[in-house]
Amino acid sequence: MDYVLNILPPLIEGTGVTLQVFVITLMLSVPLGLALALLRLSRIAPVRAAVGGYIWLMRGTPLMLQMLFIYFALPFVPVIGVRLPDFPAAIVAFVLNYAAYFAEIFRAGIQSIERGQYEGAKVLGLSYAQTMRRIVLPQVIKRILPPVSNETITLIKDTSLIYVLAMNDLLRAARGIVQRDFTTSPFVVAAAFYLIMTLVLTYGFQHLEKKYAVYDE
Amino acid sequence: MDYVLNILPPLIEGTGVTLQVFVITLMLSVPLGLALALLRLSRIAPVRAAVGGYIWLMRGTPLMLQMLFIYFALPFVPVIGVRLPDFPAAIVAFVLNYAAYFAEIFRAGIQSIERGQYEGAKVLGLSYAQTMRRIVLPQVIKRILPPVSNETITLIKDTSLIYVLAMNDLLRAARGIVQRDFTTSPFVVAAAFYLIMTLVLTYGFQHLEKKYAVYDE
Amino acid sequence: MQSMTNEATPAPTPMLRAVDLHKRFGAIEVLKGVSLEVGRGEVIAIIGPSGSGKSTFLRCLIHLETVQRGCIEVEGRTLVSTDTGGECRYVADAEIRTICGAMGMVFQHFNLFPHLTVLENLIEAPMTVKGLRREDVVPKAEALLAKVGLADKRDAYPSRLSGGQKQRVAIARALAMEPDILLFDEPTSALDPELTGEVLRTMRELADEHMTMIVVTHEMAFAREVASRVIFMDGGLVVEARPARELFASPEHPRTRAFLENML
Amino acid sequence: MQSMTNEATPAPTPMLRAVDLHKRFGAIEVLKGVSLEVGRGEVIAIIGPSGSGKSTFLRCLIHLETVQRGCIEVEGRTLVSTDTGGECRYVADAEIRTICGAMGMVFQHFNLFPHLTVLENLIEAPMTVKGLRREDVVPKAEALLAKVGLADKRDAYPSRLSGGQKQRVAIARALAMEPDILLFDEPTSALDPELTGEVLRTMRELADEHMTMIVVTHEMAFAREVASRVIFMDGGLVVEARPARELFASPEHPRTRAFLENML
Amino acid sequence: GKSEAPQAAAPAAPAAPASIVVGLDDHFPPMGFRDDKNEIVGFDIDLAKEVAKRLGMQVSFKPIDWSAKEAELNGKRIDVLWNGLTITEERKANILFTTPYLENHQIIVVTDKSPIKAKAELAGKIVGVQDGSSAVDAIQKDEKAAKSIKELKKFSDNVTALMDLSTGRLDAIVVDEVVGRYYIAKKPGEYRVLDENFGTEDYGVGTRKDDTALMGKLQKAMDDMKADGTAATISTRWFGKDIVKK
Ligand SMILES: Nc1ncnc2c1ncn2[C@@H]1O[C@H](COP(=O)(O)OP(=O)(O)OP(=O)(O)O)[C@@H](O)[C@H]1O
Ligand SMILES: Nc1ncnc2c1ncn2[C@@H]1O[C@H](COP(=O)(O)OP(=O)(O)OP(=O)(O)O)[C@@H](O)[C@H]1O
Ligand SMILES: [Mg+2]
Ligand SMILES: [Mg+2]
Repeated sequence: MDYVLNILPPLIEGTGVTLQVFVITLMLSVPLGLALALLRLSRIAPVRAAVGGYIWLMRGTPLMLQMLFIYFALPFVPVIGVRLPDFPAAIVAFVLNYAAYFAEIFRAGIQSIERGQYEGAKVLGLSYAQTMRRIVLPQVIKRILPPVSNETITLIKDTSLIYVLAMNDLLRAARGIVQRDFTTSPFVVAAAFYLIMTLVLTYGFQHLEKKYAVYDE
Repeated sequence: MDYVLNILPPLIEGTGVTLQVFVITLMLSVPLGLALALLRLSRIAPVRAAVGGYIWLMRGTPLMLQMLFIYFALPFVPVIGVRLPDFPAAIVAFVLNYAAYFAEIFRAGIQSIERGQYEGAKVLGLSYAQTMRRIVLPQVIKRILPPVSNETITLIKDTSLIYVLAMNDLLRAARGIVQRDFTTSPFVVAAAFYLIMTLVLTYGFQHLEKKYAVYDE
Repeated sequence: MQSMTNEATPAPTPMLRAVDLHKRFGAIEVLKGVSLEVGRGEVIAIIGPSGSGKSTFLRCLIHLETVQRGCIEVEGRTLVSTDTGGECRYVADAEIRTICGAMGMVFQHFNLFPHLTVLENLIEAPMTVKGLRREDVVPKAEALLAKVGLADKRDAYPSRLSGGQKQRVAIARALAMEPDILLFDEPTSALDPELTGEVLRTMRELADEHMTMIVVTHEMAFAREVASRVIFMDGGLVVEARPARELFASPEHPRTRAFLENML
Repeated sequence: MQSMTNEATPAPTPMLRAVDLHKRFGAIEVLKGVSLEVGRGEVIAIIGPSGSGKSTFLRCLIHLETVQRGCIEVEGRTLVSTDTGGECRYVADAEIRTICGAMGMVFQHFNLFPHLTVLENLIEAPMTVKGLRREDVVPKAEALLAKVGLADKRDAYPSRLSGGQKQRVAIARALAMEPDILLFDEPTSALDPELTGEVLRTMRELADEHMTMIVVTHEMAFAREVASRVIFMDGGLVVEARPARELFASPEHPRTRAFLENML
Repeated sequence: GKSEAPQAAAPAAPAAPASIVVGLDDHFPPMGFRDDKNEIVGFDIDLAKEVAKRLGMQVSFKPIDWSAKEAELNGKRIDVLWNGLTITEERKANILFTTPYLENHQIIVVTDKSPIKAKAELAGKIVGVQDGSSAVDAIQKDEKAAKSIKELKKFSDNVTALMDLSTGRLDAIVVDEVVGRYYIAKKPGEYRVLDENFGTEDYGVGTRKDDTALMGKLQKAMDDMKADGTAATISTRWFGKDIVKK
């Protein structure tokens, strides 16, 4: 027990890194995903195709490769080449990757809204933008909560991939202690940390679902 | 180009490992997930709670930790303790983990079937098992194809986690060459491999969706 | 098991006999003691305002809901009985299935199986439940489809059919199990007025062939012309139950009168 | 822009004027040249068999569909015109929105916004489209709710309402934008017979207040009693268009006669 | 902060205060790892700090994924590799090394109960190593042994390899002596080191191939520390004795 207390500080620090990556990724990838979803449903075929290709690329290759690419290879790419420090590089990779997943969720959500809602709004004089903002998206949120919740819970565990850029997230911190002290109990503590975070997220989403349950469809 | 041809053999070997883990995991975790989903919807409250706890644990902790646990800690657990070689240990971890995800997908799919279908079957005299097998599950398959497709595409990339048990999947093979030859082109080749696998899977699922599109709901 | 309630049974065993059915959903009592006896070949129409318990009554008869008190017998076989102490007992599961096998039901929303073609919808239960072979049931299913005028839709999926066609498939599907009694819960109220006719025509033909039927309906014309008896329910009770022409010509109860005026 | 077609306009500008509308979906021509002129305060009922193009006609009038030929004018303002060369031209988007703002539409399936309460459904468009302030629109919305008899449902969500209540909210929502013309597409055909009455009553009140209305309907009684003119459409054409009582009393065209016999 | 590129100032002219970024694997006790307070500590860390002090440079330590060390160095994300970096001919093609400062052996570790006594007995056995470590190269260099062993399993770190040795799936592991002895000391009585090993090698500090100015300064400071006994003091602090290679 003393030992557990002893290893808590680095694990808590690692949790801090995990949560930072998690929160920043979420805050940036959700709006980006929404924008991508709207572009994916655009009337302009080349835009649709480009976004489709982007999503395919991002979902088709491992996030770890994307992260290594942005960190190591991007500096040598002409024009867009930029040398990012490790944390920003990780964030960029996570955001680009998760935005693709969120884009697909949003697209499906938007397409699930019946045509009648668009027509009802149109005959009342609402423009397309107004219809989206006031009528469609508020309903989309309710419908996509379950897949968004899934994706979010996956993200909290995926953050551990930043080990390839040698950042000390929770899981890597635990591995570090395991290697220093040659005992596996830090893993058990880390697992408990993950479970707690998942639990908090699950409750948060349940709360949201309840909030949106005031109306049925 | 010559260089690419040169590094192909180890990458193809790695792809073989990746595909093995992928196929075996899929073949075992889908039926196990279905069984868990049915138990999750059981009438017996303790069964429901136990399966719920299992799913929470499996989805709440990183797969890497689960794999390390099964490989290293399971041998020392009394009664169920068993010392698995690396490949079986990885498979067991993947199957237990993915079964939890598939269980949630199946559960949602089963719950999305309207009560009318159960009642229609009941007044015709079908038993619960017959209703499930002949009426409900065939319809569930159509509805869960999109999330199953997502999960499957995630799995093909997740397989790279087996590196912690010192197995050489595609991604690790690529990283090995990168370290040896001090060039990032193996990553590009590996990315292409992943994209091809994803593409094949995507087409496969599109084909299935078309097959099930013969009927609307 | 065969604990009889107080009234004496009439000489010929009725097809269906429900005595003093009580059904509660939570705090709300939806059926407050409904009784009905149906003879072979009778066509009963049940009418009444929304929420009066018509659907619930039908659903209790075919064991989609369980009653809390009362007795149901089908062709003389007891499905549920209540002893003098007020304890309500259903027979064993296997027996329930046999007894309810004598009844078929047609729903307001058809409840066809969307993943099966029209023909497959018809042969599914005979094959799965009765264990018959495909080649034995297909000709009969085809005959039933011809009877309801849908021989050409044999291989279509339900989603390709109009509402009226769906409902006729649902009727044929129920008939494929050769029930002795058919229950209908508002079989036409999800249909466009234009499509209602074809379903009512099919039901009229069944009546002409002396199929025993209990029909919850809003179609007063159908109730008047086809039903041998009309039951008016309100607030979980049977308010009036009389031969169709009588009830429409001179409703006794003021509530019946008010309801009929509203409907016509 | 104002390219007029051949016929001369009658003296007072009609509320709505549609000339020779043609609409094709892929290979199928759904409207084959439909014309209609509606005067202020007129109530037009459109009847006809399924697939005859009634809904499509309404949807073209309010720009939910675009025509391929013909001319539509609303209160003298041109929405779409076709020149002698057969080229069909719509006015600019902003103008389309202004012109269509003079019309409201009530759908068969209500199309209420499920995430908004009844009151919010009513005030959404006045606030978003007209930019009015909440405190200015709420009293009017409440008055409209009182008018359709739903003052007490102000804060309910649509899912909590019966079909008839939903449809009355839909009518109030359309009225909240103060349209000069109201279009209805089978406003009662998704309702139980019992709930139809309350919606028809509301529509009758609107007619009494001289609201200009075009109503696609299966309710012959309503068409007969409320409509000033009845249009019978079949196969994408207007077959007969006459004052209601005349048309019902002595339909000229055999197709009209056949249809009416089937319906009554 | 870090400078984008190390200042190519003239040697012995530390007037312009430069700063260097040292790349290391922070999971490599006792050379570099994190203590209870999550601070990076270790033998190499202390050496590097002392060198930086003497050169009047700011030093910062950047944990890297060890398997990406060349990319980190050549991408100028770090200036120095200093973490038990073995000097090999292959690496010399890409990395500029100081003279050796530590001698290391690739030791063979087995469980205490293992019957294995000699290197030759590894024939037909399963051997574990850390992926990308110089143990891999050392075994491959010994062709006879490399051919005789049944399977060489490459783990992502030495601890998983040691744990797998404990579960019995491995028969032996090959590991850097400095690291191996550190772990063995943690579990007294569980492991045993064979007398034979897979050769001796030297640790050096690495810089970019073209960074000769920095290398000159590093080399000078290291030589001074070996001469005046500072290096010996640091060694005693971490290993209990002076094992610095003169
Ligand atoms: N599963 C249920 N749980 C709770 N209440 C129910 C349930 N099913 C029905 N009820 C209630 O029982 C009452 C009677 O319902 P029922 O459907 O039998 O009426 P009905 O006469 O068929 O009406 P309708 O003409 O609208 O179909 C209603 O008040 C209804 O809300
Ligand atoms: N979006 C569309 N695409 C293709 N065909 C369409 C579309 N909308 C309508 N149609 C076709 O146009 C024809 C006329 O349809 P419409 O809905 O206008 O008929 P209706 O008179 O309103 O019929 P109902 O009484 O069934 O509502 C039908 O054959 C229909 O299938
Ligand atoms: Mg009912
Ligand atoms: Mg229509």
